[in-house]
This record gives sequence, C-alpha cells and structure tokens, in this order.
Amino acid sequence: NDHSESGSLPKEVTIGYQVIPNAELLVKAQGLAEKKFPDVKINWKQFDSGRDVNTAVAAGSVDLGLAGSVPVSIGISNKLPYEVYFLHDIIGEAESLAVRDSANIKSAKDLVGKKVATPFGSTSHFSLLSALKLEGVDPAQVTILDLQPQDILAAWQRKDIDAAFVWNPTLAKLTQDGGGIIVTAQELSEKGAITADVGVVRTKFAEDYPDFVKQYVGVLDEAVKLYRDKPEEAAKALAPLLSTDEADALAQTKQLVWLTSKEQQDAKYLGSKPEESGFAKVLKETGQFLADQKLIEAVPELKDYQAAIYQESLNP
Amino acid sequence: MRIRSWNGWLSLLSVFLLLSLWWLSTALNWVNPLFVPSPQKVWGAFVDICREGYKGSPLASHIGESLKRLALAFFLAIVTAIPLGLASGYSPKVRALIDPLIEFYRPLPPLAYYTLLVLWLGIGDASKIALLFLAAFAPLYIAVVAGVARIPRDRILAARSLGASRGKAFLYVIFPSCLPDIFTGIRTAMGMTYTTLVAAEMVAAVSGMGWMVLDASKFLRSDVIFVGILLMGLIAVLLDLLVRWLAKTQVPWNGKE
Amino acid sequence: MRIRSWNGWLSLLSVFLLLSLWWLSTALNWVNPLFVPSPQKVWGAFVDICREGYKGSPLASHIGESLKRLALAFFLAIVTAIPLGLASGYSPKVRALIDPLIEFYRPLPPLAYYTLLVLWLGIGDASKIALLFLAAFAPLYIAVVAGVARIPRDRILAARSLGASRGKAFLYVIFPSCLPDIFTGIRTAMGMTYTTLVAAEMVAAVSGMGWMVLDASKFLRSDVIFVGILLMGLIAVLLDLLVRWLAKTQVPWNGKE
Amino acid sequence: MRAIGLTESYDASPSTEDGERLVSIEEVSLVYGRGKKEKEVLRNVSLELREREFVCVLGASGCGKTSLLRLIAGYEQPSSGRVRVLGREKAEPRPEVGVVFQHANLFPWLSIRRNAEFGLRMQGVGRAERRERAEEAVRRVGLGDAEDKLPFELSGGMKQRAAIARTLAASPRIILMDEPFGALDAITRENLQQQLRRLWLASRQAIFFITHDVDEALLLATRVVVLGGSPGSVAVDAPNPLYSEEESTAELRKRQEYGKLREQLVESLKHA
Amino acid sequence: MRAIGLTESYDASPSTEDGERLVSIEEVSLVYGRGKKEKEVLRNVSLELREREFVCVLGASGCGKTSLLRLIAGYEQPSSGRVRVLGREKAEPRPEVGVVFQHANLFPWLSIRRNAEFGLRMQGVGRAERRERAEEAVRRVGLGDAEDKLPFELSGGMKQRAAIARTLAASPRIILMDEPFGALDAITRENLQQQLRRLWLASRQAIFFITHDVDEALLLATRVVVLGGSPGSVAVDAPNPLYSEEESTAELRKRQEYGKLREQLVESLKHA
Ligand SMILES: Nc1ncnc2c1ncn2[C@@H]1O[C@H](COP(=O)(O)OP(=O)(O)OP(=O)(O)O)[C@@H](O)[C@H]1O
Ligand SMILES: Nc1ncnc2c1ncn2[C@@H]1O[C@H](COP(=O)(O)OP(=O)(O)OP(=O)(O)O)[C@@H](O)[C@H]1O
Ligand SMILES: [Mg+2]
Ligand SMILES: [Mg+2]
Repeated sequence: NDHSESGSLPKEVTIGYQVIPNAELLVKAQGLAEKKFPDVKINWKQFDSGRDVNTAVAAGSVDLGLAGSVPVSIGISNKLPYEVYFLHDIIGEAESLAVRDSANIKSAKDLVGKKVATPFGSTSHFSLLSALKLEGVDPAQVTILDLQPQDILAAWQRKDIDAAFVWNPTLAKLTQDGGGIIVTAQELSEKGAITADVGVVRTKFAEDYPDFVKQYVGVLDEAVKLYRDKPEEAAKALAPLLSTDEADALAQTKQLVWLTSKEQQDAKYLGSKPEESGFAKVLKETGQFLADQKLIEAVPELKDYQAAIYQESLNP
Repeated sequence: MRIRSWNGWLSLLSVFLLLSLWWLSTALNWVNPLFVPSPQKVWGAFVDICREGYKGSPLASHIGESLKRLALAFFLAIVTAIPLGLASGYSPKVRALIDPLIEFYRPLPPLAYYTLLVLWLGIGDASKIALLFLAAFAPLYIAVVAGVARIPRDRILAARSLGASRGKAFLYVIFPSCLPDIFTGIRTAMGMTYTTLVAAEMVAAVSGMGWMVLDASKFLRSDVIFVGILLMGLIAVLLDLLVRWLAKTQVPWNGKE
Repeated sequence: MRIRSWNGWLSLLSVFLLLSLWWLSTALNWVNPLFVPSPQKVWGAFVDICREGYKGSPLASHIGESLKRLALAFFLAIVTAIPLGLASGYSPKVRALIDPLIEFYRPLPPLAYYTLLVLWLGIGDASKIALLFLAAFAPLYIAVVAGVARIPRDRILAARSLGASRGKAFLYVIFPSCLPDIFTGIRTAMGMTYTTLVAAEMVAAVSGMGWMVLDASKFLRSDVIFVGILLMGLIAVLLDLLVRWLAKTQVPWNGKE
Repeated sequence: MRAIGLTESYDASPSTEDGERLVSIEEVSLVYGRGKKEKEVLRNVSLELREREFVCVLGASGCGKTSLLRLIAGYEQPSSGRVRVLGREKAEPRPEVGVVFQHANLFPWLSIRRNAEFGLRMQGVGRAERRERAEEAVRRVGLGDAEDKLPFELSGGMKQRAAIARTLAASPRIILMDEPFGALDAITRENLQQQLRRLWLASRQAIFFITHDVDEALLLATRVVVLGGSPGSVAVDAPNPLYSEEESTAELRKRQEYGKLREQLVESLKHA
Repeated sequence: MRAIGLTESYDASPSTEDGERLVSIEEVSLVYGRGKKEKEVLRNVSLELREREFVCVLGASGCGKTSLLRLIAGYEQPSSGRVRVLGREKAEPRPEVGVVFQHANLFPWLSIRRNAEFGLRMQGVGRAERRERAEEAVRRVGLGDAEDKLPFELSGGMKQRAAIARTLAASPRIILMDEPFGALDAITRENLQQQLRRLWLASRQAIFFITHDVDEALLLATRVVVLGGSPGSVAVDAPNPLYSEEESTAELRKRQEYGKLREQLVESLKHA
C-alpha cells in the first residue's frame, strides 16, 4: 500500500471476509465496492475462522477483516493492531442451542451431565457458556466438546451428543433431524450476552486511509438498505455464495440483525464517542468472561477496548 | 505379458468392488446420504462443477491452482531435500549439523505452525507453498539419508580409487546408487504433500481442490466433497503412476545386483 | 569414538544456534511477540502447565493421552502395513488387488475424510486412532513394498532351493531382507502420524498435546503453543532416536554386503 | 554335438547308464531380455543327469553354463524345449535340488552356522539335530572357528565355503554347483575336492559341477560336458575315461594318460 | 619371515632393487571389530612394492590377503605400523593406485563401456579420448560385444573382466588385483594373463596380484609373497627365479625347474 498518498485512496486493498449472510457478503456478491472504488484493486480473501483473521491482520496481510466478537475480544486483549469499524451483524437466531428431542432437555439447567458440542473459541462457544451462566449452571457439570460444525452433525447422527450450540447450515440439519431449539443468541443478547460479527481494520490502514474506510462503510450501508428494500433480490445474490437456494438464503439472513452505520452510533452499539461505546463494554465483558472461564489469561482495562473502537467512519 | 494384463484386471476388479460397495451402501441406505452421497449424485455434482465451476472459478482453475502450489512446493523439496539428504548421509558432520533441526521440525503438525508461516509469509501463495514444501521435505530427506546408508562401502571406495574426488563420488556414485530410494522418497513425499493440501488451502484461499473440499464441508455439500476427494485421489494416482514408471525405467538394475 | 562425540558437539551447536536465534529475535523484537513469545515466557508457561496443568488436565495426562493414541495407531499400522507391504511386494497378484485402494486413499488429506470417520466411529478415541492409523499405514506400506522390490532375486531363489515354501521364504527371507527399509518406513510413518496428531485431536478432544496446541491457538496463547510444539518435537526426537538405535543394532550388515 | 577327443580315444569309460534319470533337458533354448535387448544364450541343448553321476561342465566365460544351471534349478524357464527334474515337468526351486551360487549369496543377517542351518530349518528338522548337522557341515569346509560370524565379516573364499556348507547341510538329491571352488587357494581347494568326492561316493547324489579348472574336472567327473559357441550348445558330452572310484586324485594325477587327456580337453575347449 | 624353498634353492633371481619404492609397509598389524568381536587379522607385516615389480601374493583362504590389499589401497587404516604409498604417510584411495576387487563391484547403473570410462571421466579426460581408451580396454578383456550391457546382464566371468577393464583403462601407476582371474576359464585366463604381462612389460607399472593359482604366480611374478598363519604374516617373500622377460609363459612352463619349483611353492603354502 502506498502510504505517501495519505488521506486519499489506496491503490490496493485486501478484505478478509467470511461467508456469513451479512452486508459485506452482499457487497461482495453485488460488486458494490468495485463499483464505488473503480481505481482501487480490491482483493477478497475468504476466511473460515476469526483465529485466522487475527493472524492475517497481525501479519499485515489484510486491511479489513471480519471476525466474531469473541476472536476480536481475544485479539484486543492481546493488543492486536486493529480496531472495530463496523458491526456487520448482530447474531440473532442464526446461532442457537439445539437439543435432541429425546434427551428431555427443556432449559439450559437440564444440560447437567449431558454432552454438548460447540466449536471452541467461536461466538457459539461464548453463547453456550453464557447460557449456562445465566441459568446458574457450572460448566464443569456439563461435558462440553470441541467439534467443528460438520463433525457436530456427524456426532448428532450417531447420537454421540445430546445438544449443540452451532450455526447454519448445520443448525438447520439438527432441527430437521429430531432436534429442537431451546436458546438462541437473540435471547442471550437481550440478556446482555451480545455476540456479533465484527468488522476490523488494521490500525495503520485506518490512519493512512480514513477516507477509504469511511466510504467503504457507506457501501455497507448501501447494502443494508438494498436488503431492507428488496430482501428477495439480496437473498438471490447471496444464495450461490451460501451454497443454497434463494428461500433458504432469505431465511438465513433473517436470523441475523443487519444495522446501518447510523444505527450503530447508538450507545448500545459502537456509539459515537469512545467513552460511550456499548460494544466496547460487550468486548470487555466477553474478555472478562473468557478469562473467568480460564480460556484466556487476563483482560486489559475498559479504556483499552474503548480505544479499539473506530467510530470516525460511521456516517452521521 | 500375459501375467501383466491379468494383474491389471485384478486391479480393475478391486476398484470395481469398491465402487459397488459404495453404490450398494447408498442404494440400500446403509449410510447417511448427508455424508455419503450416492454415486449418481456425485456424478451430477461433477457434471455441474465441470459446467459452471465452483464458487466463481471453473474446475480447471481449482485443479490448476492446487497443482501449481503442489508442483512448486515439490520442486523446492526435490532441489533441497535430495542434495541435503545425500550430503548428510555421506558426511557425518553435515548430518550432525542439520539432522537435529530436521528431526525436530519433522514431526510437528502443520496445523500447529501454520500460523507462524502465515505471520511471516502472509496469506498469499507463499505460506501455502512453504507448508507444502515442509511436508514434502522431511520424508524425502529421510529416504535419501537411508539410501546413502545402504550403499555398499566398497562401491564408494572403488570410485575414489578411480580418481573421483569426494564431490565427484557424491555426484556420480552416491546419487545414482540412491535412485531407488529417491524414487520411494518422492512417492512418500508426494503423498505427504498431497495430504497437507487441505490444511494449506484452509487459510485465505478462494480456489484449489483442498479449498473446494473444505468449503463444501462447511456447507455440508457432501456431493462436492466427494467430487473433490475423488479428483484429488485420481490425480494423485496418476502422478504416482508416472513416478513409478520413471523408477522402473530409470532403475532397471534394482533387485538384480 | 573421538569422531562420534565430536559430531555430538556439532549437533548441540546447531541446537544452540537455533535457540540463540529464537532468543535474539524476541529480545530484539524482530518478530511479533504475540506469535513468537520469548524463551523466558515459554519457560514460564511450561512451569505453569507443569504445576497446574492445562484446562483441567495435568500435563502428564495430555502427554499420556496423545502417546496412547499414537502408540495404538502405530501398533495397528505396524501389524498391518508390514505384512501387507511384504505380501504385495512379493506377490504381484496381492499387489494388483490392494495397491489401487491404498494408492487412492493415501494422498487424501485427513481433514477431508475425518468427518466420515467420525460418522462411523464416533467422537471417542476410535476415530482419532483410525485417523492416526491411516496416516501411518501408507508410508510404511510403500517403504516395505519398495524394500521387497530391491531384494536380490537370487536370495529368494536360494531360500526356495533350500526348501523354504513361499510362506516361509516370506517370513525368513523377505522380512529380514527388508529390515532396513522397514526401519526407514517406521521413521517416516512415525513422523507422519505425529503430524496428524493435531488434526486427530481436533474433534471432541479435551486432552492431548495436539488439542492443547489447537486450543491455545484459538485463544492466541502463543506461549502454550510453543510449549506444546517443543514438547511434541522433543518426544518425537526421542522416539526417533530409539528407532534409529534399533535399526543400527538390528541391521549391522547394512551397507556392507 | 561334437564329441571330439574324449569319447573317440577312450572306451574304458564307466557305465553310468544304469542310474535313474534325474534331470533331462531336451532341445532347450533360452532367450534373455525382450525386444532390442533380446539375446539367445542357449540353443538346442540336450543333456541328462542320472543318479550317481558327477558331471563337470566346462566352457568359456559367458557361454551359458550358469544359465544352464539356472534352468535345472528352476530359476529360469526355457524359451523352448523341456526341462524335467525329478519327474516334474515344470522346473521349480525345490529342496531336492541344492544350488551353490557363483557368488556366495548368503543371508547377510544370519551367522555362518545359522546360514548352514537354514535348509534344515525350512525342512522342519528339530533344533538340536539341525544344529549338529550344520556345525558338521561348517567344520567340514574348515570354518569351524568362524561359525558365529556374519557373512560380511568373512573373506571371499570363506563366503564361498560357507555357501557350500549351507547347501550340503541340507543334503539334497541333486547338487548344482557353480564354480564352487573358484575363490579357494590350492590347498583348501584340494581338501574340499576330497571332501566332496567322499561325500558323493558315500551318498551317491547326482552332482552338476561347473568349473574352469580342467584338472578339477578330470579328477572329479564321471562325465565331462563342454559348452561352447554363441548361443551356447553342447560341444562335448562324454564319460571321463579317467574316472575311478578306487584311486585317489593324487594317484589319478600321476596316471600316464592324464597329461594327454588334459591337453585334449583344453583343445576341445579352445575349439568349442 | 621364513623364506623356505624359493630363495634358498635359486639365486638366479632378477634384481628389482633398483626401482623406486612405491609402497612400503612397516610392521603393520590390523584388527577388525571392537570389544568381543575384536579380531587381529594381520600381525607385524612388512612388505615393499617397487617400481616395475609384479608381486604375486598367495595364501590360504582367510589368511588376510585382501586385508593387506585394502591397507595399501587406503581402504583400511593399520591398527599399528606404517603404510606409505607413493610417498604419502596416510594411505587414501587415489587414482594412482588402481584396485580390482575380489567381487567385481561394478557400478550397476552404467554400461560396461561407461564403467570402463569412469576413471578417465573422473580424471577429466575428454569425451572422445576416454571413449576410445575405454573401448580399447573393454575389447582387450574380450567384452567388445557386450560393451553396452548393464552389469546385471553379464555372467560372473564377464563381470570380473569388466572390472579389470575398468581399472586398467584408468592406467594407474600401481595396480592392486584381488584374484582377478578367479572366475575365468583356462583359455580366457591364459589370454588375459598374456595381455596383462604385455601391458606391464610395456608400461612397467607395479602390480600387486593376489591369486590362488600357483602356476599363475610362477608364470607372472617377479616376486612371490606367501601369507600365512592366523593372524596372518609374511611366510615367504622371495624373487621368482623363473621370471624372465624374454620367454613366453608357454616356454616357461616347459622349463625343467618348473615342476620342482611349483612343488616347493605348494609345500610352503601348506606350511605357511
Ligand atoms: N569387515 C570385517 N569384519 C571382521 N572380520 C573381517 C572383516 N573382513 C575380513 N575379516 C576377517 O579377516 C580375515 C582375513 O580376511 P581377508 O578377506 O583378508 O582374507 P583373504 O586372505 O583375502 O581370503 P580369501 O582368499 O578367502 O579371499 C578373515 O578371517 C575374515 O574373517
Ligand atoms: N539377466 C540377464 N539378462 C541378459 N543377459 C544375460 C543375463 N544373464 C546372463 N546373460 C547373458 O547370458 C550369457 C551367458 O551367461 P552365463 O552367466 O550363463 O555364462 P557362464 O557360462 O556362466 O559364464 P561365466 O563362466 O563367466 O560365469 C552371457 O553372455 C550374459 O551376457
Ligand atoms: Mg557363470
Ligand atoms: Mg580375499
């Protein structure tokens, strides 16, 4: 990247995205960014986990990235040089706790002594632990297994597990195959355990090209608007990327909450001033929670999280 | 000649048996179609991918990308592991110097150090090729060292008495003597690189056979997974046949000394 | 004797150089400490883990679990791959029957078919051991087949003329003749199993060195990752030294025929 | 088949026609390689080996002696013609037919004694007996001191003797030997010649013995075969007029006709 | 060192004391193995090899002839004593010292011609010249027809001849030969003996020649060495009284003293 042109647009930008039905994926599907920045070469790099995004940002290989709130919280706790510039989606019903009907589980309390699977280090992992905490269940009384989604499905088929906190399309397959949902991320977020897919920008990049970040947020807003106006059209564009059909894509998008940058200026979300960012608190709480669970070592002060929120590009 | 083609039929038979087993187990619903799709469905997915590509890239480019990465990594492994292996088989000093390092990295799971490679080499092809290279290097190196160890000492002495300097003996005697081992090493290394392909294409790839399988598995597209696996397997078998054919024509004296 | 210990020093030197490089690069901030922690920090994490364990299990049980899986898988590989390899090297018919299957599965990345194993064998140790077994089997098998190919034909004929049935020639001639190759195969296979350890412990494990590394990488605990990697490497090097020592004492005639 | 010299001049040949026919080779030819590398090594060779015969085979280097032996041993299949060994049509390696290779071809992981035990072990002979017989064989070839050594620790001649011991210990009915004494010094060689002769006289095995030493052939053989030409064929196949069970080799060497016979044989070798 | 027979009876020995001393072995002993496996193979051996000498070494199988040759070739280091070759203190394999092994030890991936070219190639001789010289050497040992074959396609004797050609083609100053004609028939052997003699007469290389054939030793050697005992030591080291540059080997064989000398040598072998 050419830093001498500070303030203007970069020649080339690398965006690390994940296949999640949110505004960024729509931007990619519709080529909105390419349209907006005809002179910028945009490299789209697909990632599968927040862990790899963290690595790639640290390596300076991507400028903008998308990761779950949990990996981002871990990243900020470890002082990764990036900042949150956008919330691509708030996880709603897309990640839920599915239980086997026959296992006789009515609430998180009943999970005691059962086998529950979830991909460790993911937002689902966090949600599961939060659900247990909210119900006052000691996680040590539950057998929590680290499985990737496709392995969760395999284990489910074999009846090796009783419940799983996971996302689509695995989640849908579980409910089709004798499963019911008892807790969703939506419900948890209402109780304060918010999980989200977060846009992060390399600090250096944000300093060098604030204009680009700002305009890119504009493009994301455009996508959110497009989705709200014509959800079918959006679903149609997303379907092939999600390896599914239009109806299913539409259903999947509905399980996530898309927010415009304006809405994100609310104190509940990124906020408009560093000290009043609700999301900084969410990240801090997430980190604290992980630390309490001995999943990470220690967490920094709230102000370090606040410093890692980049509100400048949220359009008024 | 008669024996040969008879054996060819045996091979076909065993492949055929496997295919029938597959077909039967899906037709009779022995296995969950979610994980083991029927041959028809896999064929359908294959035709589809051939026609329309997978996630924006045609099939040929997926194959091409993977093969490019494999070929580069493999080339690097060959030009480094063979000379180093020969050298450390020949000279105990070289061995003492480099063996500990190789012995140490060799057993490390790529998934454990891939992050470091990404950190150093970025998310481009460089880190992927480095990972594949590391996977190929160790088995080739070990095979070559073992090959040198088994060369009859007298053969090397004969060469030295004929005026070969240590360097020339290396090139003209040690190397050809090890050819059978080198070919075995190449075959093992090729397998090893190949098995690392999915891991290598896990980070920030948007094409490649490994990525295709991985991506499909995320969306539970088992038909695509099978297409990917079958493709990888077939290409690997073809490459392996090539190496075996080379070994046979290049080392006619093997087992006849 | 003098030469030997001198070479031992060389090995130590190269290890020492590597450690210094590590220390230097962290002390001078050449690398991101987030990914390459300083030796002191790694040592601290090691002491910590020794004292308190990692995520609920003491260090010994992580090591023990992994070694148990490795040992079982490896044992299975040895008792199947060596006889099968000898058989298919010896009899072209056996080779024709089983080679295509092995050649096909061999290059497949474990990550691509692990889910199938989970489906068949569950999330317990069975699927992990199966994965490790598959990783060990192929290189051992190939090494053994190649070993048989290089046995001087006359040696087998001599045995047959001395009254060895095909079966006995197999046991008493083919097998010992292949010992050097078997040892090489074991070394390669051991490396290969080891490199699959992380992948194997990816699914539903709560202990094991591979899992520890993987889990730590999810939470950016690079000091723990390094502890895991160093431990795995050291244990592997020790195992390898054992096999090499065996090879040396069991095959004294290697290279002297 | 020319039978110059030997048969024409001498008719005091011992009759060996009475023994059972153990090996019969009929109009055999052997081709190595394929395509461009094709090479006919033996053409139209017919030969018999009967019980109680000691056939010495002579011939220029590369004329096909070893190839002929390999056909009898069942290591090669004739390209045309028939090879019958002990009544069986298809020659195969078998314990009744012992082979001493031109190169020692010992099992490198077994000590000399255990190399010698190998045949007996394969035939299921009990541990104690096979050990005794193997030690006896090893001692007979003069390697008693070295019985615990591995082959790579032996000298060339010792290897060759160990290989002889290995084959003799298994006491096959037919013994095929490919220049077994080639790497031995005169003294050891004479000693082993005596041993072999005594063994053979006692057991009356059939021996097919390739040698380059004309004296050796004349002193040991009941019948002498000379191979020659390219592709190789039988140039001489005649009873050895010198053969005598009673006389020792030293006495034989002193017999008047010895020198003349030797010269004749060398002549026939030259022209084969 | 006993010098029975030869030196005592004959003083018409050719003087070879005038040539430059190429190899000198002083009080050398050689021990193989370590610990329990330790074995002393040579003890207190002293020997010289001068320019223009043709030394034939005889001795019982396993007495240490090959070991002695390997010391001179620089393949083994003496456990005590000194081995000086061409002025250098530490014997090392080198192109001035050519070796013909007891087992042919050819490079299995090279054709016969290219095996013969090997030494010249290592010495940097140009392609055309080395090809010519190699072909010449291969033809001289009678393998002209087989020059494009790989070693495994050769018979035992052919391999041995190829190995001789390989060493001779490189024209070393000292030639060490370990039973080079052991696997050859009488005719080929005599032919090669002549060739070697002629070559040596023309160039006056020094030849160290291990053989089991007493006749061969008497016909070729300027000096005869008999090794014996265990551990081996020099039993006889004497000029060959029969040696003559003028007479052909056939003539030599007919000389009166030949028989007696031969017997003496055999005797000394027996008692060595
Ligand atoms: N590598 C070795 N390790 C141990 N002992 C050995 C080794 N090589 C040779 N020997 C022993 O050294 C002795 C002399 O061997 P050497 O090969 O020199 O004999 P030689 O005189 O050449 O005999 P031959 O005429 O049979 O070739 C033998 O007793 C042999 O057992
Ligand atoms: N595997 C092979 N492939 C091709 N040609 C071969 C092979 N083995 C032997 N030959 C050829 O067959 C011919 C006869 O070889 P054979 O070994 O029978 O000779 P021989 O009479 O035993 O000679 P020697 O006395 O030198 O041992 C030789 O010309 C040789 O080149
Ligand atoms: Mg032969
Ligand atoms: Mg010798």
